[in-house]
Amino acid sequence: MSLKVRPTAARLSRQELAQAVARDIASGSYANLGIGQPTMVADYLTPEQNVTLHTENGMLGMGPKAAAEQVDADLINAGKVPVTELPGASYFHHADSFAMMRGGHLDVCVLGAFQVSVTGDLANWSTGEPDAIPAVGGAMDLAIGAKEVFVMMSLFARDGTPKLVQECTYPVTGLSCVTRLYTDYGIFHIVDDAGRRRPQLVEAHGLEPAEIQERLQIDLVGM
Amino acid sequence: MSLKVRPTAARLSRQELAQAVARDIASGSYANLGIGQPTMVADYLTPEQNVTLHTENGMLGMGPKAAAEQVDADLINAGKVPVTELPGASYFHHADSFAMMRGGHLDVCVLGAFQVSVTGDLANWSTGEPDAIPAVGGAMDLAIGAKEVFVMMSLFARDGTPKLVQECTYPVTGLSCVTRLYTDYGIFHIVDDAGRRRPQLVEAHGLEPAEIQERLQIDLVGM
Amino acid sequence: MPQFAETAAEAVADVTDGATVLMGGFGNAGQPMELIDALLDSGANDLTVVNNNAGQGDAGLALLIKERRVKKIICSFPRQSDSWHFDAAFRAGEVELELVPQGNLAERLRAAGAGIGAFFTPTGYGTELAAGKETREIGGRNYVLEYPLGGDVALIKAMYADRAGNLAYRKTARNFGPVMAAAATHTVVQVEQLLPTGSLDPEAIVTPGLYVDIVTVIETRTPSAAESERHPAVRPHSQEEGVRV
Amino acid sequence: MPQFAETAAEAVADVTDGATVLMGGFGNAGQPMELIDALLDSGANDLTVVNNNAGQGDAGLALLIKERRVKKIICSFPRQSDSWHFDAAFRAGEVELELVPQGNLAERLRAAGAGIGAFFTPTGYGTELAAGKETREIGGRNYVLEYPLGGDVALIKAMYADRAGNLAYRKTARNFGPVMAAAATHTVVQVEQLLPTGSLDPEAIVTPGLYVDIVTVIETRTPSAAESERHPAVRPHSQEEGVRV
Repeated sequence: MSLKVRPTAARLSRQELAQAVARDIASGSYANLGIGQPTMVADYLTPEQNVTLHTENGMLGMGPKAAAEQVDADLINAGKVPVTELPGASYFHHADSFAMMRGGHLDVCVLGAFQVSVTGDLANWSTGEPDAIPAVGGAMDLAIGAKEVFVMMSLFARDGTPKLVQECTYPVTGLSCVTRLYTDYGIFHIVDDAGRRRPQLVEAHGLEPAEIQERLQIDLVGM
Repeated sequence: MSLKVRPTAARLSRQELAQAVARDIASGSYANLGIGQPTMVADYLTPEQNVTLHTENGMLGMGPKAAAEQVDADLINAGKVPVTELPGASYFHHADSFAMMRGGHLDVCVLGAFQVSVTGDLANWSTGEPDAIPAVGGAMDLAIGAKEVFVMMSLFARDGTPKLVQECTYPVTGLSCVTRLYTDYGIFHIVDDAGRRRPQLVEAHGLEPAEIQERLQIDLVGM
Repeated sequence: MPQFAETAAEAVADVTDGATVLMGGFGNAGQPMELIDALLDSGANDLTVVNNNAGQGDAGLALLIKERRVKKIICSFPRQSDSWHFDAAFRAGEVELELVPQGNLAERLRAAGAGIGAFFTPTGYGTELAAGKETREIGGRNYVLEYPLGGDVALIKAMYADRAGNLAYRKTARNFGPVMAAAATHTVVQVEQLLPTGSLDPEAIVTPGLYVDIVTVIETRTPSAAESERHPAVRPHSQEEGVRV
Repeated sequence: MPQFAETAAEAVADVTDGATVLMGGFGNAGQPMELIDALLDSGANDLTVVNNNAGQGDAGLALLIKERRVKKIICSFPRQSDSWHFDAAFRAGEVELELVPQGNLAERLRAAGAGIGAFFTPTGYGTELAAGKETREIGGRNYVLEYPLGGDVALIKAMYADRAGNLAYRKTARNFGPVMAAAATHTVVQVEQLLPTGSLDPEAIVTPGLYVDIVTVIETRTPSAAESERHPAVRPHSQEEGVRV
């Protein structure tokens, strides 16, 4: 399948990226938004989308960040930020919460990443530096714990090296788990291409598709 | 260790047997009483014993059988008999209920049996007849699911053959799980005897200990 | 987000021939009798049914078996005084039986819902029901490897649902409902009462709405029994506003 | 049946040197801070601690680590902006770390409480954290074998207990409490309020009393905050009779 992708003039800002992810979350979904950039997606979900947010520390139906007068020390999200409760919410313990993820009951999970490979391997928990103190939290559970895993990241590191790579050089969080990749320069779906998972560019921003492919030095589906 | 066991004049009635089991359940215990004869044990537990009853269909703090005007179709025990709820009761689902048993959180479970072996193997779920329709229910979970497993049964079958046996001939429910055996002619503890589990007669009723050993044709500890 | 069906027939309309159907209930408590009756009427055939028992009397699952619509039953306790339809079908070799200890049944359902690939359980070790299964000694204890048991559809019964599909049960009628709701691809629930979203207390919800696909209201208790009772999951005053689909 | 301790010091008095201690809480929510402080005062040494994190700031678990009383920590997320005491102990090679993905941590605790010998989980497959572990492909998916994680003692926090030891939690402070209570040989709970038996609704109890060994009352919320709130687990009017140990 070949797709004509026409680039927009400029790459997406972080806000536009969050907006693009929010737009692609199906109406009525149950979703988990990871810590950091993915949290911003909540700001662009519309009431009509009726998306229910899960937080892995034991809640469905999480509302927005708590205003100063709403802060309740017993009501926090996975990033330990005070949040609020929406009508229809429910609480459960940690084993039930991760069973919900591992069992594939969430429709979508949105995560940040250091690297994503062409087959959808995700690296987002460790830079592998020898003296770093390791920490994983729920990253590995989130990576495999939803029907769809959307990743948000910049397409290139500060030094210009691609973060969508043939094979991850950072320690992986999960294998073949990413289904969509949202970046400043383009949006990719990881699709099955003749029995092999490969990225397909579905939107380009600020760069021609051919330029993206050239800078990434990887094969994109249909190009 | 040798114990002088003086027999009483007559073997125990079913009521006396239930009473003996009730007496041996430690104060403050959490207990599961199996279907059939073990259910009678509840009648002899005293309020001072403060024993909390578990029923594997999802309840702790089960009260006595419901009187006619108390019958509630949503409140039954594992034998599907309407029961009542005591203060301090709690409800939970089937996986949590059997986790409670399997995890060893009940202090004692009382069961009936076809046969018990000298090492505490239990046979109580199937007579092994080829045309019988098999059914196991919670028997295998109960057998391994408490710190102590007390068995109540007659010591001899109607044809006089012993039911405390060298090795079970009926299909087993669980291996090395019985800790005490309550029968009409005597009470046995299955104890560790030089690294091997073996029954010790601790009470005799209506028969001399030597007669019991002779009729059973098994070795009893200290005899 | 759940859908709401007007009738039990509509609620089970998507059950296809050959489906694996998880049926809640222990005895009559929590048994979704009206959904099972609707499944009988639907004509769905070649079913694999998971239930604690194998039907009782001349109702529900027993009738499905009588009509030879069940090719296989996975349960812990088929033999009962009034399980004559199962007994007849089984003796005739017309229904396959997989006998599972009750706690392994519950844990296999839980594993299916929780994404566990398999687990080692001590229950059944050394017995006929573990014959041929993989075993292992771990920490001095013997275990049997058991696999998850998922379903295409779950038919369960709860006391209350809200519009977000959250469920609360009543007493021992809770039994297999929560694990089956999580173990099935498609979960259909009959409830006594449907309440507006926000009426069920988040602390007392037992099955969160994400496990629920279809809700239908079927009153089986007398309205006075249902309404005179204070259930902790129902927030005060929300019951009067209870809606009926 | 639980015992009731007058003070946090009395509640943790039985924790011995070398014990494995499960500590509830996620961030500050549900963290049994007063019990941990009492453990610090108790002098218990060579502890293995299971918690989601590895201490924050200059309080609780962080101080236990600072004092080198923790020989090993099993957690999912040790590195935080204010985990300086752990960071220092770790870099000095004075505390051992077992890093476990959060969901595997919760499931391993659950397995310990539920008598499961081991389980296959997809989480972590193919990563460094599964290096050297047994793996298996089941139904086309890859899994890692993980073992139960039990404790000698659990220190947890709940909102309410009744005299039978039944517990109810509050919002996301529930987190690890219920699984740790079941996973430990000896469970110590600090609660905001202790109520007479029968005050907690059987439908809304989260941790049944059989998992609880010692309860102590430590008020950490302002009384008005605790009392103005309607918690569904507390039956109406039972709160006024609330007893204090």
